[in-house]
Amino acid sequence: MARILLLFGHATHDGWRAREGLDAGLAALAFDHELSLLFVGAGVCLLRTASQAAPGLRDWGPSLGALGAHGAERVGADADALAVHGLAGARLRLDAIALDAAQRSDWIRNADVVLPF
Amino acid sequence: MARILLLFGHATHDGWRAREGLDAGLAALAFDHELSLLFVGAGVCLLRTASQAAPGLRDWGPSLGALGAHGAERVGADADALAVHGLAGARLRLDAIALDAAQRSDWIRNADVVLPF
Amino acid sequence: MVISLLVLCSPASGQGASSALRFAVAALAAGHTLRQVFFHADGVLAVPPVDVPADEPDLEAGWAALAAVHGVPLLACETALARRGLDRPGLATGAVRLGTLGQFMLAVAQSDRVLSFAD
Amino acid sequence: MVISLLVLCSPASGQGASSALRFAVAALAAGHTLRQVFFHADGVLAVPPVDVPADEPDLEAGWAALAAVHGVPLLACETALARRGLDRPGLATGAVRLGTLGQFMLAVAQSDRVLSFAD
Amino acid sequence: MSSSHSERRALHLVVRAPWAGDALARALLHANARDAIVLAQEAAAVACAQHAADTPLRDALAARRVHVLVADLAARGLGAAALHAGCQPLDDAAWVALAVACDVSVTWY
Amino acid sequence: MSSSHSERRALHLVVRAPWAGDALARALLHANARDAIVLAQEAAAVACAQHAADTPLRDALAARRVHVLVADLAARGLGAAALHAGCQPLDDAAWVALAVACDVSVTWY
Repeated sequence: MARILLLFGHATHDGWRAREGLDAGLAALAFDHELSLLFVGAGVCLLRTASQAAPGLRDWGPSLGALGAHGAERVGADADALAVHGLAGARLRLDAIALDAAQRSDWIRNADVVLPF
Repeated sequence: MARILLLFGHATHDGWRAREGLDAGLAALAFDHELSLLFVGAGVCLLRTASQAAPGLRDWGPSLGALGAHGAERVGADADALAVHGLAGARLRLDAIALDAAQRSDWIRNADVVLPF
Repeated sequence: MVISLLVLCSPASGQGASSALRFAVAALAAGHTLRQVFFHADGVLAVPPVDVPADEPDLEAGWAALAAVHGVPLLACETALARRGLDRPGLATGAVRLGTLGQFMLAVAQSDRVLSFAD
Repeated sequence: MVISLLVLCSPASGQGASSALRFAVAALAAGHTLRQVFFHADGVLAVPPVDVPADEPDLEAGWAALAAVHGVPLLACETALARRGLDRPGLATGAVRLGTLGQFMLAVAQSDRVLSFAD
Repeated sequence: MSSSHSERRALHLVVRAPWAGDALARALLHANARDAIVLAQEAAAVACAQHAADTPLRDALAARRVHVLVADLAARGLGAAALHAGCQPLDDAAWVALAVACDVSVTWY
Repeated sequence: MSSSHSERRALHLVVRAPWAGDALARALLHANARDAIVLAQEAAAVACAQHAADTPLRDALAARRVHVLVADLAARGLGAAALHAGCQPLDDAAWVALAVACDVSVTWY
């Protein structure tokens, strides 16, 4: 059993990248790994609630919620990026803890495996 | 017959992007279009001469020379980027005219078609 | 006006491929003529038909409708496909046909505007 | 140590895929064990075998040698392949076999280090 | 290829945001005051008021004609977000009209 | 998963240069003084003396352990280029050893 950190660093409509990170997260839970999610930089856009499906790109945001509900240990978000992307204090798709750089750095260092999406 | 500008904006080993821009240039010449090449930003790295093939990636730079020799009207390079990438005054794979921003802007505006690679 | 489009990115990598479809639909709606849509580089990933789950947007169906209703030629660069190991029989069975950069350059000669899509 | 690799990028997009091969070769040379190399997302573009011109580096041959000589399992995510319309018979005939994220997670459980490659 | 040499206008389509590359900076560098800059796909987010604080866009807006695709804002949940004063929202029909009105289009990514 | 909590070290693999995204900036933000930063693929060019002038690397070099893959420099014709003083060249064997010595690796792209 490993401590896996899913690191989302790219915004929603960057193709299927986030969707395929989600698939990895669900597989990790299915194999009893301890899973944490961390949204950094533009990745915080994935936590925006109001987005609907782009006319050509499915909005997979809602299924992100499934990952949170299904047992991810911890969900963290880049506090500075939340501000830059106008999400500071906004309701997010998942209850994410706002983390400063030092805290995020510790989350990464204390994981056994970091999977970047 | 159109005035086509091939705009190379990404560095050499960015996969096959530059190689496939080259293919487009050769096709343009074969169909009697008037072809110019413009290297901007990291694209100027394509003009570096000393690179050998990355251990897994073919260095297609030499075949760039073919395009120049085969009849591209004009070859221009981003003077500022040449400096940033340590190529100011260096011998380049093609005889490229160093252009400032205003000149590059005119090259783009006076093309009929700009193909970005 | 006569317009041709060049698609340089895969449906998987971002919104570039779907933006091209959106532009194409809007251009036709405005009465312009689409001379050709050419898929080059990673854009050739539009060729293999994908059975898309119901709630996912189906780009391929969009292009297929364009070809069927407006007769827009949809061509993918054979060399780029081969370079990716995708020049297999049975792969190019969707709306996008195999073509060459030469055909694209012919369309360019006959177009008033050429737009590129990437991401 | 036991090491597993995750490849997230296509051979077409940059140097990430070839860097993964280089790391794998160096790790084996240093006496480490490669538990699995898993191709996910655009990394699945490593699956279709490509007939590479002589003067082009042949990534696929590199992976094939690794699998043959060291018995390293090379797996590509079936779901990611299907999403790209690449889950066709005859496509997965090269060194990289079809696999699931579950198999990757099993390898993760049995590995001391897991490295990801992208570009 | 109608207009005379000097009055030609270019459309600069920007599809990557500053955190994903220098496409916007290069578009601003190569566009003159009459050219059109269109923020699309990921770059659309930059048109929102709260975004431009740290990007070069804020000053450019005054000196350039900047547009943003409404559909790409909506797709990112930014349909209702306040835009920079100088930023013109475009629906797809207006995007086509602009591309036709400009003599040439260049895509920065 | 050997070392105790506080002494853990992370390897930050950076594969995009500043002109192609904020990967380097994010790596620097998330690395502490004991972590290792490895510049690879396109990012290798940033290790060359003449490059770092405008990137955050110059100051970071003093405060962080920065390495660069020699093979990726050579592939770009930079094999002989002068590196920043603080920047350690790594061959592939050394890269593997570093990845094994660090407790976890993260790739920024």
